[in-house]
Amino acid sequence: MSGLFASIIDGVLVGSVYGLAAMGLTLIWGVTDVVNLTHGSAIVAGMFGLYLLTSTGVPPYATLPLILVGGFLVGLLLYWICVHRVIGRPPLMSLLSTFSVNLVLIGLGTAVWGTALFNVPVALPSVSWQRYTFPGTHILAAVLTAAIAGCLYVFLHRTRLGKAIRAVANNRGAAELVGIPTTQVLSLAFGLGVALAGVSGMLIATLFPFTLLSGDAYQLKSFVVIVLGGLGNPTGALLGGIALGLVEGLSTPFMPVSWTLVIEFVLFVIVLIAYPNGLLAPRRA
Amino acid sequence: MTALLELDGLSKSFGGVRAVKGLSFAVEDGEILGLIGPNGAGKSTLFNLINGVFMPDSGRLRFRGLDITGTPPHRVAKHGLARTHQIVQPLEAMTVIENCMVGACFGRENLPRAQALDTAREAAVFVGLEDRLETTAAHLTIAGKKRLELARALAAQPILLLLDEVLAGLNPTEIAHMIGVIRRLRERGITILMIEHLMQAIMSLSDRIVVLNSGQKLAEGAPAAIANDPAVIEAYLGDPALARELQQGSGDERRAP
Amino acid sequence: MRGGAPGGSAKHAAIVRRPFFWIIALVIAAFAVAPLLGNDVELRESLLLAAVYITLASNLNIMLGYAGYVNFGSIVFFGLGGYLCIYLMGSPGWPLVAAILVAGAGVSLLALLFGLGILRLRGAYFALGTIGVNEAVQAFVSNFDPWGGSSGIYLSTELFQALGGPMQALWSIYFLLVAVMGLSLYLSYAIKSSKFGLGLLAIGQNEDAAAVLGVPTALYKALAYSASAFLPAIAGGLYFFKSAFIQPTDAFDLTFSTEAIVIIMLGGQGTIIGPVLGGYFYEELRGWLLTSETFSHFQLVVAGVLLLLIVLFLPGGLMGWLHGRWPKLRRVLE
Amino acid sequence: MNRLCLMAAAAVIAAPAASFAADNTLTIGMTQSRTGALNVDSLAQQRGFDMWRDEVNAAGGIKVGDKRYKVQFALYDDQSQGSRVQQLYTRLIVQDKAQFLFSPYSSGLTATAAVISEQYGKLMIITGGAEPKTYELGNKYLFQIITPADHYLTGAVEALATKDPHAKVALVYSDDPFSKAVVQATRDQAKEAGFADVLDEAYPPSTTDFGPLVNKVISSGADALLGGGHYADGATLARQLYDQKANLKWVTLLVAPGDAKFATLGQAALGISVGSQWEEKATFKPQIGPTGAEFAKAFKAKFNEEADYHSASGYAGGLILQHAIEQAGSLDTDKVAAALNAMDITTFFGQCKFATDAKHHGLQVAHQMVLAQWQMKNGKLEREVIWPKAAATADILYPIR
Repeated sequence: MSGLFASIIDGVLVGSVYGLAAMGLTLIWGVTDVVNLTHGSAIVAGMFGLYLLTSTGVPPYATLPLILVGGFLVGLLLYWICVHRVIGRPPLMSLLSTFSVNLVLIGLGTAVWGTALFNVPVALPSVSWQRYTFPGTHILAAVLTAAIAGCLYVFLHRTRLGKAIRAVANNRGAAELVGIPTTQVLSLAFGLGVALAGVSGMLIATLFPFTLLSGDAYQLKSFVVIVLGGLGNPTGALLGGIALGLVEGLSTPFMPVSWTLVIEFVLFVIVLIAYPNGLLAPRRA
Repeated sequence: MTALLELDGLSKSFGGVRAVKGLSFAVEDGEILGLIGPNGAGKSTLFNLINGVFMPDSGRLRFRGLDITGTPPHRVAKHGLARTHQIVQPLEAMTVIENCMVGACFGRENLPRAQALDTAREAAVFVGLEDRLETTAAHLTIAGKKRLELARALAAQPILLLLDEVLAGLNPTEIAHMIGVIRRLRERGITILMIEHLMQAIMSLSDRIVVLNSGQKLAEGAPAAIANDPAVIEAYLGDPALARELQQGSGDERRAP
Repeated sequence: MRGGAPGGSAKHAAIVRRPFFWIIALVIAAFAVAPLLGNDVELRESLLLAAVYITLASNLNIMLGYAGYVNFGSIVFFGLGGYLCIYLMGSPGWPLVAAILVAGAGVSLLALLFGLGILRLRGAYFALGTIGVNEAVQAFVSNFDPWGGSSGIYLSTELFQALGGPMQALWSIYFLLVAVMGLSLYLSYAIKSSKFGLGLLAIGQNEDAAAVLGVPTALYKALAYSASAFLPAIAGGLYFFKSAFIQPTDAFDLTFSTEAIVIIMLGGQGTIIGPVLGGYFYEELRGWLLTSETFSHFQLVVAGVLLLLIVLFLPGGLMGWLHGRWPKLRRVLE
Repeated sequence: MNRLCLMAAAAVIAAPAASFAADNTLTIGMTQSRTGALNVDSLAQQRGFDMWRDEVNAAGGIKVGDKRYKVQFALYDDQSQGSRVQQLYTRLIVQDKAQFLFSPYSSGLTATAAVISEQYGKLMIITGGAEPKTYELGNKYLFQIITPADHYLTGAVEALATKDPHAKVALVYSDDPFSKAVVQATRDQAKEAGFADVLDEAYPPSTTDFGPLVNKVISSGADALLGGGHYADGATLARQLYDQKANLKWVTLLVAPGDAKFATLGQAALGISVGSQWEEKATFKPQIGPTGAEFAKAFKAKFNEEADYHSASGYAGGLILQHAIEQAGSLDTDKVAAALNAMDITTFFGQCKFATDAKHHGLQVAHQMVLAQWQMKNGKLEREVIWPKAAATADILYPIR
């Protein structure tokens, strides 16, 4: 019984980080209508950002703001390279343009680093309960995720810029009519989405070792998360992430773990078909 | 005359907003029935209910005595009911003739593809698109797209045609041409239910008029009677220009462009 | 407004009279004969992969190019077909032809069931749904013990004896795959010139308008999805029979279906000859990149840059470019 | 950036090298996973091949009768994907006229390549595919240099039995063909040793978070964990076992701890053991070729990296093929195959002998794996051989926590 409880807590902690990873993807989708297939690479870039910065002596958590800013700039660049020209075109175009840039990024990364293993040890005190232990890195990652999600919420709902982003997400044409510079807003949202992915990668890298190809698994998980939380809904993504963490945490004690993936993806397809706005959104007529 | 289409207590709400409330009227065989009313009166919603895009919350729809309530649009089309859209919906990458062939293939006659070509060409010629047959729909002018909407509906060889503001956005010459087309349609025996904001045109074309206001039927009758109905004028007072047009339209039929 | 019947029957005469029918026949003949000249097995292996790519792309094109639905997980048909075929040939010991036919029919049926569910989704939602189906099936098969779970199924190489020994078997498999490719092209062509195809194209342009015009959209989409599963499933059976080995990570590898999409883009969406050009050039390009000492380390980068340039500057693909350059070609090359 | 420069240099050197294919040249074909998930191990294996080739050529080539043949490689990138392997091996055989083949890295790719080599009747030396199933399909020309999968954890079971004959064991392994084949054998070996099997779990290879699974291990009350899979998963599992203080007395994982980079896990690596095909510190008396120490030194000098067992198996594969060709005195496939079938020899890599019965032809039956454990030596993590006793360089560290 206590094992189940421990799994639930662990699921929530790690799930919130999945949620952060998905937040960037869903923000970009909601605002620009682009499914960003460079998402996995952005997460890996955050991981390598942590590795490279800490190896020059920067304390692990001090890399967060650096990666946030760096990710934002990279995101802006990506927007102008592969997204701007396909805005408003059929979904296939943006899927392929971001996919091709992802190929380039992975290709360059393989040439430079190979697919070897990297590990960034982070020493933090952990919390123990009965026989189970919750590492400090997991707890801090969840706390930071909650803080970032909170900031994002405030930014989107309380600031002029955030409101402009939401207006463009709701109706690009109308936003343009009332004088919102949509192109700037689109590129900004893309940059922000990539920055969030980078930060999530950085946090994940404090928890687990990684390779250049780790991004694929997290990108796939992000898809599941945003479907659970509602497409285009950043706050929903956090809850979706926690939901996914709970699925993993709750199923493990009761069944072979190899079935977890089956459950995840069957759930994914069912939710996508039955609740396209996410489990949490009110069902509209 | 027998009722071709009967609406019986039709209602539809969207998230608490009642767009159509208990609406009943009938379209008689062979007539042109005009449907007017201020913006937001529920006219286009009504069209979407009739051809099955929306499912009514309550009420029945009968077409040639057959209950078609809740029938999906593609089956409604097979019964001989075709429509045009207020905002044109051309199949952009396809040519004019191909657009019309879709109408011919999947409309009332359900023609095989090989036979649909001639029907399609005839429909396109009928609306005056004869020198645009191989043009892709995306490259047509707005007037051309309006004609295409009509041609595509015609190619389905409908019994009842729903026209949703086919005159909106056209210049006077184009309007005159389109009115000619509609008149000739009626001569062919096609029954027409049309929404139109251009009062002079609808007053002159229609045999009867139904006025909608906030989803309910406000009045029904001959154009002249409608134009002088105090309740109708009252409803249009929110839009004085329209109200003026309403009166002028019925006053002198020849002034219709 | 009655249609003129006389003109119609002439049109109906036969697809065989049209020049395009013979262009397809020429493509198939070229594939079949080229490696025979000089007994060039290296060319055969390269063309074999091209034929698989063309089969996948051509069938995917029915959903993607005609109906406008981006099926990102189309590889699930190929993988399931492979599994069904290998399984039937293994312990029950079915002959190859029976196994591939049952695999094709079975997967088509399954696609119809999947399709009724996920075809309610549109645009990027549908694309995600197809990825989800592929991943769910892969995860399930990895746990499905009758199919060897994650270890997959190995076929005894002795099975090649039935086709006249290993060397002869490779030729037989090749010709069968070329036939499957040919059937795919004719299927694409037949659908495109049929009423069904007209309906699909209408759906691809504007699904709501198509429904109002009388196109039974749900049925047509499900049929197209199911039809586009049949030949890829057979190709999967042949392909994995050739490997004599199947495991979930190979069978449901998303990169394969992404490659099929890239090929369609390269050749031109919605065209029939597009997947042929795309598949051939893609295979040549990839083959060259992989075997080039200088580029093989950077082949992902080269492939990515090329694809990006095509998407951004040549969205109609090779066929779009050709049609734009010589508009008269439109009548001959579809 | 180093790698980039290296590759550019390699490209420049390789281009002219390929062009002077004289009569007295022997071509060996293979694919390498230059891109994709298998990149690291495949590169290590390739370096073993390359080093063997360079040394042979420096010594004048392989002696066949009274002629000497220089060795040249035909080499392509398989992208770590099965879909291209058959095409590329066909190309190697047909276009590049490769006389002999080396296997790609990994069991899956090897199984796919083996179909082609058999169909064309080419001899393939397998250094990177441990899964035994491939050899049960009636082949004639496959020869496996490394110990097959069923013995990867044998040493771990034996070593553990000396410390705790009634250990409660958790089998936690990746759900892939290789790891499953390993654990299938381990399950029986553990039972025979008298261990209690308290948990038996296959996790998906793409697993990113082992938290719930580690909790399940803790709940099971296991003393020891045997299993793992490949790189990322094995390293993550090791780190989470440490982070979540699973307090296991014994952990043996496949593959991952065999890599020098495993030491970057720091404290989490301490005490973790790995079934290894070869360790620098293991001392075999070679009948042919260099000693282990000589090999390791030369490797370090050439590539500026420590040799791991993938590199060693690659090099050993070359040595064994060379020896067989010299014994046969011919380049004829059947004659060389006969020499290999009759071979029983020890190199720096260990003993080598192949099964010759039709049902398991080519399976390695003599090579012994060693068990290596990460131990602290003078404040530095080092991999020590702890089993078998005869080859041990250090005592077994038990319990590890």
